[in-house]
Amino acid sequence: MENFWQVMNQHLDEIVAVILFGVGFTTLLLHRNLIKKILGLNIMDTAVYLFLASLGYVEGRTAPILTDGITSAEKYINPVPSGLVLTGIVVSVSVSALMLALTIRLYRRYHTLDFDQITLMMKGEDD
Amino acid sequence: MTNRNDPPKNRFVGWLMGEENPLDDELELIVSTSQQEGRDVLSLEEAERQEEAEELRREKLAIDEKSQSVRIHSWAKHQGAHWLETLYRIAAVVLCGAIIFFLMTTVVALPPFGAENNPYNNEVSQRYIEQGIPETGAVNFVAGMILDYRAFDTFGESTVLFVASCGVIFLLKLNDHSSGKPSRAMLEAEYDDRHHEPKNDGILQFAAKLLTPVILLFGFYIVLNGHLSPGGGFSGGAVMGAGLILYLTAFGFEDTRRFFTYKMTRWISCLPLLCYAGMKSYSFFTGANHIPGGVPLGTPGAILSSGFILPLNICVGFIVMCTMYTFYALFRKGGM
Amino acid sequence: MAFVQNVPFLCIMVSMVSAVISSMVPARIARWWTVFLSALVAALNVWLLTFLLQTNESYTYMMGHFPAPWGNELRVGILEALMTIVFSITILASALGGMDKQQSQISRPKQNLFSVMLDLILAGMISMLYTNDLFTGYVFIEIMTLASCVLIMARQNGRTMVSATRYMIMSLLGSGLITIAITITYSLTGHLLMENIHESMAALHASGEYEVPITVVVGLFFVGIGIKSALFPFHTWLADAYSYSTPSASSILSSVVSKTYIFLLIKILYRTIGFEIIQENRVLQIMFVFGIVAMMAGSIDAIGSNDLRRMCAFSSVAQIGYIYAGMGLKLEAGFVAALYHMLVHSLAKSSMFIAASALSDVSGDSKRFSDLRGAGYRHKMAGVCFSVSAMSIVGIPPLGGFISKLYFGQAAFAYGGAHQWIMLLALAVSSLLNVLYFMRTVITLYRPPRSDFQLPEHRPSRRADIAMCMMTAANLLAGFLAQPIVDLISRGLAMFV
Amino acid sequence: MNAFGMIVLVFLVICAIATSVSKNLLVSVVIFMAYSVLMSIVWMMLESPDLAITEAAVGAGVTSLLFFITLKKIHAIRGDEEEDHHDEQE
Repeated sequence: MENFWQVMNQHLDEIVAVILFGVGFTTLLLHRNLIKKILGLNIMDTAVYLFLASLGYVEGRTAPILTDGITSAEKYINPVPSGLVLTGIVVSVSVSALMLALTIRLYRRYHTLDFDQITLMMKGEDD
Repeated sequence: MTNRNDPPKNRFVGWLMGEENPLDDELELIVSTSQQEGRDVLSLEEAERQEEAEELRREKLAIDEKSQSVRIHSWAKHQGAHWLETLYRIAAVVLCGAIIFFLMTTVVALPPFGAENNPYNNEVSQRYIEQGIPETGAVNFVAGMILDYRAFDTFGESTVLFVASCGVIFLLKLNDHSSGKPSRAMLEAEYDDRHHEPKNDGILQFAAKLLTPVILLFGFYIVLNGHLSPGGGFSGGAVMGAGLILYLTAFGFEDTRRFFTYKMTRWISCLPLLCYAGMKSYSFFTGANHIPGGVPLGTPGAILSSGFILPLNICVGFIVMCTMYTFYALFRKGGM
Repeated sequence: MAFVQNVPFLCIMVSMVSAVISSMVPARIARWWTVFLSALVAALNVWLLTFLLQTNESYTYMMGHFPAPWGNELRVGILEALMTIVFSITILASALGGMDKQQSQISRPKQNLFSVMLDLILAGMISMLYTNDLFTGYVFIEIMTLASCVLIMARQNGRTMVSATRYMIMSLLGSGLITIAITITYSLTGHLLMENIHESMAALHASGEYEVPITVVVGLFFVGIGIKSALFPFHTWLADAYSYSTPSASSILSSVVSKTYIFLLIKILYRTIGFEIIQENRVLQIMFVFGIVAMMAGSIDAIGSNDLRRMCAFSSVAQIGYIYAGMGLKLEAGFVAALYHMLVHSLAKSSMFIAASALSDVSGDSKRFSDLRGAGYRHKMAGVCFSVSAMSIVGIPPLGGFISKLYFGQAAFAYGGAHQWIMLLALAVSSLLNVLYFMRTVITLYRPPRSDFQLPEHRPSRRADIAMCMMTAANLLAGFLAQPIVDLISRGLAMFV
Repeated sequence: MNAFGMIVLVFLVICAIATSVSKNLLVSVVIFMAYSVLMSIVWMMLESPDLAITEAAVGAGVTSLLFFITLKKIHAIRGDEEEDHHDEQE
């Protein structure tokens, strides 16, 4: 039990990130509603970014912006994950915009958001 | 071999010859002979009527067929493939469970959170921090890293935004008529927009009048100070975009159209991207060929410092602002 | 530094900039610019390849002023240059061959955006082939994914939009898994550049630390890229996407986009994680099994379809199975065979999709087999090109497909054990199934048409003819020059590490 | 990790699950917005102000706006006026 708490304490952010990833993944796979799928996708992405950002953190150091003129690596956290996550956030907003645009078009055509039903209706129509 | 069923070999040969169903031809033959008869015997008038009836019958047949297929599909959905869907759900849950399990075991085995001597706190991040100011001139090490050390990734990221905006235009932009008059779809969208969006809402307009300049200024501040403080082109651009969206929501397209036409937004998002590509091409080319870059870095901490980072941030800011505004306008009305 | 060494950088930047400019110019200029651009990229890379063959060593190219573990880098070798040449020729042929269709199927004001996407696919392809950095790979994967989604839905009817949505959902699952894999890799090694990761991984492997995370990383990369490149159980998005989009889109998707992803996977497995670690890893066994299953299942699905382009799509699934099965053999020979197969298949499939659209044009715009009878007579060129490509995929001797199957067999023999027999059996059965469905197609194409068939009005496309002929000639050439090409591939692979 | 951090993380998980299970789409999107804000707090605690500011502007701001306008377009948010009677047809 002690061991468990120790592990939990050491990896809390990562574990939360994995749980969030699971929630997002499940939403993306299981929900039929397209909007829900996109929300799940966003949750999944942010979970990965949380995981990535938690790698950069070092206990007791500050944000990677020059303060008091000290340029020692001992004082600041690792800036690499922050940069990667910045890129990731922009990718995920672009992806969700495109997906939402697709959703609007599909709704205009089929008047439903249920992706299974849309698939069925699509099979019913000719080219 | 009975007569009733085609012998399997024949059916195979038939399939090989490209026939989907060996019975197809026979059915068609019957239909065509009946048509032939009709044409031969009947007079012109009758033939016309016949044709009309034929047309009707065909339409009806088509509708029947369509509803038939829909019915088959719905049958498949409700009874036939019900277990298939259950199977899919179970498989999905199992897959998610497996992925979470594997990730958990992995995560627990990873180096501990927040420790100093983790493998990723190595010479890479050390140089970004210790050499960052002499090499890039940026006080914000993250900005220095993404816009100078690893600038190629960031250029890719701006391109992702560009692709997404092109994709949204592809999907949602309504076409003008070639004659210059708005098309029916556009008029409908305009009507829809007027009908559903707030119009002349006093509180909103007052708030927007007050807030929009502040928001835009704040966004521009974030962009300009990207190399000095947290933020940068992306966050500042998003803030500016949000300010524009607020203005658009309060005052409608009539007001924004005076400046933000479709052409204008395209230019504002493409030109900075080209500038970005130009600047980065210059620094990539000189870097790879070991030619000194020759961009003055300035005094660290001053606003006009850190070489290309400030103009790059401004470019990114404009790209992001325009992309966000384009997204919103296209989602709302399919045009500007 | 010789000027020719700048070629990869120039290609990437020029194609990105021309994508941006293409979005502002009239569609006609944008279309021809794409064709010219891909020809330019191919020519420049031929120049680069001759240079590399002379010096016989690979080099890295700094993107910026900072060396290896700090800045982004490109890495240039024989294999990358060869792949770029073949893929850019494929893009050239697809853009040229689908040009007329593009004009009729996409609404006029949006046609230049289609060319923008083609340029971006070209840029993403070059960057993914040449990159030496995992995260750059991820960013360009995303660019490729978004651009191919737009390509799929460019012809805006219900089916293409639904399949684009499905494609996006699947791809984004894949991207999520790939990002996690990159994150774990970064947390284990602290690097993002492939060579540095490889060094750290080798050290970790020697010390026996972090065995579980490394296996999970390999598995996540495999599943993520498997989803994106339509490996068998994840291929559900593929059939509709390939059969209803415009011909250039399906040709590029099947022959360039999925192959580029697989090349990135090879790069990750072979260079980033390291071949010696991969060889001891269980994941490759799973990859082998998936590949074998895909070989069978894709062929069976192809037999069951009554639609020409759908059949080609399922045939792609089977061929991707070949590639994964070859990689799963864990031998250098298997990787060589897989790479050669990638080249040959991309040449054959692109000409096949263009020919298929030409054939359905002369059959009243129908892709169904019952309407396609006699199409081979109505459009002789397309019939011949389709048949030659089909023969290449089936594996008729002088053509490329035969030789790649030969190499797969050789690799399996070299591996020995149960794998050998499974692979040989799978090759035999899958080839037999290939023969079945392609024979059906060819027979259908050359059967007299139905008695009531009337030749529909259509405008023959001279550009599509040229593109088809070009790709068929390239395919024949790849068969005749098999030995030199395979030599190049093995030299490139030796340079890879 | 202090107690405040733990609470925020727990709320993060709760918000994610609530987004997934809530029946009403509008409610889902609003909870998702809250989720983004919480995420930006987490990033602030992880000493990455760049990320926090970007997530607050992009995730909680613009993405949610796009969701809202989409919901409006697909008539999931109904105004108090009469039903719309003209559906856009392709």
